[in-house]
Amino acid sequence: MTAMRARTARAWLWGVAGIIVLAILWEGYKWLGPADGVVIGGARVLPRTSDLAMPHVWDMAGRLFENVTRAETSGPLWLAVASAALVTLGIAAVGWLVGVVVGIGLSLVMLRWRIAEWGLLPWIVLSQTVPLIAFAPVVKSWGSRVVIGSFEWQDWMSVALIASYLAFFPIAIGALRGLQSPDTIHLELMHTYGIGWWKTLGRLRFPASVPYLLPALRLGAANAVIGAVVAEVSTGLQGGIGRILIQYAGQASGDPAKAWGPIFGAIVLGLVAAGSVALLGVILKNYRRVEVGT
Amino acid sequence: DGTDDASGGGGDELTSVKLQLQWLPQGQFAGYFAAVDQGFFEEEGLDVEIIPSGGDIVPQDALANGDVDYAIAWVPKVLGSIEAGANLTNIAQIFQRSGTLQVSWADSGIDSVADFEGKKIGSWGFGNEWEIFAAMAAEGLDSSTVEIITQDFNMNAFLQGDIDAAQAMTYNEYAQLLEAVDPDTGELYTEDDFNVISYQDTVGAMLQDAIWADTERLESDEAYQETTVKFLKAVIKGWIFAADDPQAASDITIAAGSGWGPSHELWMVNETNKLIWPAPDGIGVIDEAAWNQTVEGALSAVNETGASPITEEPPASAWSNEWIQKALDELTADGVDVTGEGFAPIDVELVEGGN
Amino acid sequence: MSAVTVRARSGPRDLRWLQVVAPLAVGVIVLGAWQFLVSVVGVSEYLLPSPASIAEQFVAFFPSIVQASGITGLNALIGLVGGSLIGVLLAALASRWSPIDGMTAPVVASLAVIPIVALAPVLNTMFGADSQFSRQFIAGLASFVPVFLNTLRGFRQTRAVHRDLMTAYAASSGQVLRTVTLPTARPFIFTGIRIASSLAVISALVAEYFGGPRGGLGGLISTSAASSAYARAWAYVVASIVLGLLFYVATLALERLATRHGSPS
Amino acid sequence: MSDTLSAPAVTVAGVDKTFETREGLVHALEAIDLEVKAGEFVSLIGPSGCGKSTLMRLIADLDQPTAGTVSVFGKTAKQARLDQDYGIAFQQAGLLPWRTVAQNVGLPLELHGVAGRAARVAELLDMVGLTDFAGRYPDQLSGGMQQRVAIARSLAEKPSLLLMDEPFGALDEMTRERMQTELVRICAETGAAVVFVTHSIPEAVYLSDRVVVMSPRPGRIREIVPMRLDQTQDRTDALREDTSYFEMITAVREALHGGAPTTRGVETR
Amino acid sequence: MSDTLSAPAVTVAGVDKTFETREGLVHALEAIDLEVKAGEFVSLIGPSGCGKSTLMRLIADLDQPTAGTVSVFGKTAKQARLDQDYGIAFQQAGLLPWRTVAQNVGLPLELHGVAGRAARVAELLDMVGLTDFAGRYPDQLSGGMQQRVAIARSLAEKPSLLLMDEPFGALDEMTRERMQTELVRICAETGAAVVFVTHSIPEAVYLSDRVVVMSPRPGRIREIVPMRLDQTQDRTDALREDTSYFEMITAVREALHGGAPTTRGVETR
Ligand SMILES: Nc1ncnc2c1ncn2[C@@H]1O[C@H](COP(=O)(O)OP(=O)(O)OP(=O)(O)O)[C@@H](O)[C@H]1O
Ligand SMILES: Nc1ncnc2c1ncn2[C@@H]1O[C@H](COP(=O)(O)OP(=O)(O)OP(=O)(O)O)[C@@H](O)[C@H]1O
Ligand SMILES: Cc1ncc(C[n+]2csc(CCO)c2C)c(N)n1
Ligand SMILES: [Mg+2]
Ligand SMILES: [Mg+2]
Repeated sequence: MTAMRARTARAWLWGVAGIIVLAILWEGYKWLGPADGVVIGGARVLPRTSDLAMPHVWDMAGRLFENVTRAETSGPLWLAVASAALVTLGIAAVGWLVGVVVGIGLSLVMLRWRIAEWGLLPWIVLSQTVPLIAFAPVVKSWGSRVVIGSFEWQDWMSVALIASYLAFFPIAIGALRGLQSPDTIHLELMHTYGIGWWKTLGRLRFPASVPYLLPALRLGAANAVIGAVVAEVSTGLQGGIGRILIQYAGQASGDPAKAWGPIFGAIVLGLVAAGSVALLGVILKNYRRVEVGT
Repeated sequence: DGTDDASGGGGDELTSVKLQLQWLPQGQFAGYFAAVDQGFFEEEGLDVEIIPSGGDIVPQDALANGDVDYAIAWVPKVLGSIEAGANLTNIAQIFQRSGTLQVSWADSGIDSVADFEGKKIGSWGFGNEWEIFAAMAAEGLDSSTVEIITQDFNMNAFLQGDIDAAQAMTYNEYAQLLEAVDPDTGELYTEDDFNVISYQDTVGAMLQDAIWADTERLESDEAYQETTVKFLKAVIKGWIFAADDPQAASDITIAAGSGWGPSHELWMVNETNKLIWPAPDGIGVIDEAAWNQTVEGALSAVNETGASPITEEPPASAWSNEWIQKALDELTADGVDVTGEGFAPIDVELVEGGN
Repeated sequence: MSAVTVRARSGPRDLRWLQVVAPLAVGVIVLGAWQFLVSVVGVSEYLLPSPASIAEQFVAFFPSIVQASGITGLNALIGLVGGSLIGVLLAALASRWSPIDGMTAPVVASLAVIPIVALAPVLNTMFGADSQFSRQFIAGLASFVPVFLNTLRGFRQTRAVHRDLMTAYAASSGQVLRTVTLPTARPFIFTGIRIASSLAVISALVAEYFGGPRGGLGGLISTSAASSAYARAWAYVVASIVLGLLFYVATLALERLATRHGSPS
Repeated sequence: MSDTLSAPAVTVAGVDKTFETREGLVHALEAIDLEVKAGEFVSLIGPSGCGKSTLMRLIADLDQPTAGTVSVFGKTAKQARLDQDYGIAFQQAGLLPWRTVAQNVGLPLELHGVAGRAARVAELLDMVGLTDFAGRYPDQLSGGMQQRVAIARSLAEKPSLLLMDEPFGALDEMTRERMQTELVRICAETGAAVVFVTHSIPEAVYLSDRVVVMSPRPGRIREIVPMRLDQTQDRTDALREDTSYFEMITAVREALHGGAPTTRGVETR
Repeated sequence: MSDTLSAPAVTVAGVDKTFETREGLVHALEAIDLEVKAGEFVSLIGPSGCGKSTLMRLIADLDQPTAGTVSVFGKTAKQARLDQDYGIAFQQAGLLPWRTVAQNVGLPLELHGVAGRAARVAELLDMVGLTDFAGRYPDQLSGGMQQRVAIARSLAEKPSLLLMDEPFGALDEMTRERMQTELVRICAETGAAVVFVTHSIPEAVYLSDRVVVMSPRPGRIREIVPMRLDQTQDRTDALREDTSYFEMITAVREALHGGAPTTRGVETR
């Protein structure tokens, strides 16, 4: 137990060291590198070192604690980034949930009928080669047409839908692999017990899929965040991190460090999303045991 | 969406109206935000929701698809959409002048469009490039004679020399340059550091921010017609407010969600006012000559893939002064000055980063 | 990002034709329904261009599509190759020295969750908006993550019996790398590259939305959409799907080649 | 179930089994006739690929014969499966890793909604000597223990027939001997018939009433060697050093090697 | 290498081995003394976990003893490894799946830059009867064939010492018997000493000059049983049905079970 804690501590220490090394590399290169970067054969393979291109690490960090603008109404930058990240997190979570339902649903259909697997799987793979940024406005436009009773489609739902489009893919693939993972011996055992497809699903296939499903869900969460941010930028949804990302990018000429705030925010947001799914793994730890070969 | 609600409007009930902007909330749209904030729309019985757009939302398409009731968009872009099948009408030409500049370094020798040849010319794309091609066409240059570089959201590409002449709006990107620090001096850049070519001074100049409405509904939907006039009246009042008190208008847009700093915002409102006022025929009235110049420019502009925004004259329904005139008449009757005769821009001092 | 292997279970011989026909049938049904929506139900072409008009635009703009695919495809390819090389190299170092493993972990985890849209503007400033490099760099970043993670996993798959054998042979570390470690990792490396392939294309394309030289598929999609030429925009989208698929199939073929005799005995 | 006990546990009559593979037809079993009496212990032995597993799978209704019939306690194999007339164990224990030992043993009872589950599980764990390990997970057990859990599971519903496909194949010799002794005891206690697949001649000899020796391609029954070890005789460990035991081993070896005894072997006997 | 042949192949003197694990120290081997003469065939037998593999790994210098010394042909184990004095084979064949049979057999020759590789590989493949399979990949071979490739590989450099850790553990009884016969033949041809780890008493008896019986936790040598089977006597298949063979089996069994012969066993002998 203590050995394990020591290992976790060491992992964290090295991780922090990695970030420090990155910062040192950044500053070191900025200090030593040519102002116009390193150009080899017409391509600038190492970046420019101007303050505009590479703000100092301390400027980027310090900017987080200054106010967003001079206006009295504005608070510190980190607060603006954090609250925007929370909005995006909420949308991404909805997108992730939809992705989970759709992904697992698809995997069940493909599991049940092999012809469905043959028919759908290539398209599911193909779906991820579609540049969805090109679709965001279309989704928003179609969404705005959806009115069912008192339910009216909101713009954030378009963003969540796009997030789910990125999230469902690893989940569908991972779930399918996991559901197909039980050994023949286990499947045949269930057969000898004379129980049907659904009961086998519940008692065998779902529990057995956990080790595959967890990384897929984590990947799905990271994808949902990425999708949400892209869709926010594309549809111009207010309030989220995508919005301040373009907003501050627009102010980067006069305030270069400011543009990095939402970038750090997006990273933390992605890590938080992926990390919270990893917590699921703790709850389901008994389902991650593997049988040692006899 | 607004389609059904726009026909309400009787009694105390407000008619809901959706207005699609062409970018994030900012001083460029101060008049509309002011009209909301000051209750001008409400006075007209309207409940207006302003919908900002992001990178890829095409405002005129949101309108053509029926997502919104009115949209703000540049004329040459909408002409393309009309040719592609959208049925839209320009009901008010809010910006009388083009605010587009092409900025180069003072020592670059790029003083006119004719000097573009062989240079790296910046543009945002998204249909913002037609003025460049139209102006070049007038100088006998085609798009293959320059290298077009897509600009992103800031002026860094220009500041670092990736672009020889960058596209800039008087009210936004030009200010971004003046808010940036010159690494050589440690001070902000000044206007003397740059050469500025204004498209307003070229035959490439095209009409920009206009209010667009759905042509069919304008023709057949009486409630929409009524709403349109009311809407325009409130908008005019909003822009008059912005002209009278740019500082207040600037504060309003910031409160409405603009992310710019106060000095940049005030600059933007002030420069926007200059594009609108004075308006001798009344704010929003479409000048036929300017319209024709825009159409001609759009017909002559050819981009690097060989595409033009339009290949034939737009239909007559593409613009109409009928509604703005009604609005102007009603306001004039109430004693409102809609020409901005006494308009005087203020002086705005920009600070670093626009803060 | 873990390896996502997509390999259909192969069925008995007499059903194999179904494996080809089934996805085609799904495609035809979807396209048919789409065309039906537009031409019979009457959804406006403005809102949803029909497959027929997209095909028509595809043909009409074919030369420009090929040229644009060439630009975006080259960016993606350079990014994919560069990102994969660095990914494999860094994974080799990380598998060898655990401090490097520990230090790269947070950086790679961050790269795995960062949206391209967030990085594109600053990369343009850093590397210059007048060259394709920042797009290649973005495609490289996107490729790097799955290649690195899979390769690292591959380097850890070396079987104890093989390691013991090499010790018994008193083999040098170079020999061990060449004869055991690399061949064991090879299928994992190629799986990483396959996953990276379509990511590289999408990333290179999306990066075009954020400035730089024109002419690529991403720029043309946005330009066409901005001028309401939706059928043309879709034609470019189709081209980008084909390009992504091309990358995927090419790397899949590579992977199949690499794993032909990779199954452990 | 008790009314079926008068019928033979297993009757295999004229069974053929062919598999279609990419390389063509594989004739796995040909003209198999076999009867296993209630309570009888029958081992199947033969070289790899001779169809032992296939034959067992036909009895378990995990596969269907191409020709011929398989009946279990006078019913079709399928009916017997649905009636849970048999318990089954494989070479791999095949425990569900996310279930504790007790939950694994109780699985068939749970699936069939049998009442009094806890008591039965306790009884079974006691029988295989794993009472102290009820709450452990499979990965916390040694291979031998896992196999015992699997055997307890196969006995959960008191089947009158046990099907076992090399259940001790992965165990080391000493554990294996212990498990064999235990199996003999359990069979005696429950009176179940057993069809037992193995590669080990000593194992087959030690356990069985009859040893079915098979030959490969196509799988046929070459000889059925009745064990002269008296059924009533205690199968203690001492038996393993008994002369009659070695004689039986030699008999099975010779049957396996094609019936022709090697000269010297006969000589020295 | 030939000059070392006069020295014992392996000398293990006072060897202890402990492992540090999360749960604490594991005492794997204690006070092991063992000498294997050149050309001698010695088997290690004992229950799972008694340290057979550990002992073999110490001899191969794949691990180092906590106390005591291991020497091979009079050198340190490490020097012997660097000199390639031994060949080694494991329970898993451990072939490289991406290399053909010939490439796998030639691997040690290739690594050590031995000349005349092709001829030696051909010779080796001929010795294990796999000439026709030279171009195949491991996944196209049966388990028995794979093991034969591994054995050919371990013989590639004509070692004077062969270390084999349950090389036939995964094979079925018949293949196993065939492989044993082959190994006897190969050893006779090459004159190599062999340290052979196995679980199977008959296998140990059939192959060995001496059988080292070990007891677990901590692993100790309980007894070294010399095989009375005459060394010069042909180890043909007939031996397997010989009375002396069964006697030796019983002797090893009893050593394994703690030395106390079961009453009946003694009686009938
Ligand atoms: N599902 C199947 N498809 C095709 N061929 C099969 C199938 N199952 C078994 N066979 C073939 O049938 C033959 C008999 O196989 P089976 O598994 O019954 O042998 P076995 O006696 O159990 O062998 P082992 O001792 O190795 O377990 C073999 O040739 C095998 O390849
Ligand atoms: N690397 C190691 N780290 C910790 N403990 C080990 C290690 N290797 C072996 N052991 C322990 O040492 C003891 C002896 O193991 P070893 O593998 O030598 O036994 P064995 O006789 O070969 O068993 P088997 O017959 O199962 O192969 C066991 O208790 C084992 O758990
Ligand atoms: C991605 C993107 N970048 C720039 C513009 C151009 N643009 C449209 S309105 C306006 C004025 C004030 O910013 C500007 C610059 C765009 N439409 N989309
Ligand atoms: Mg079998
Ligand atoms: Mg061992």
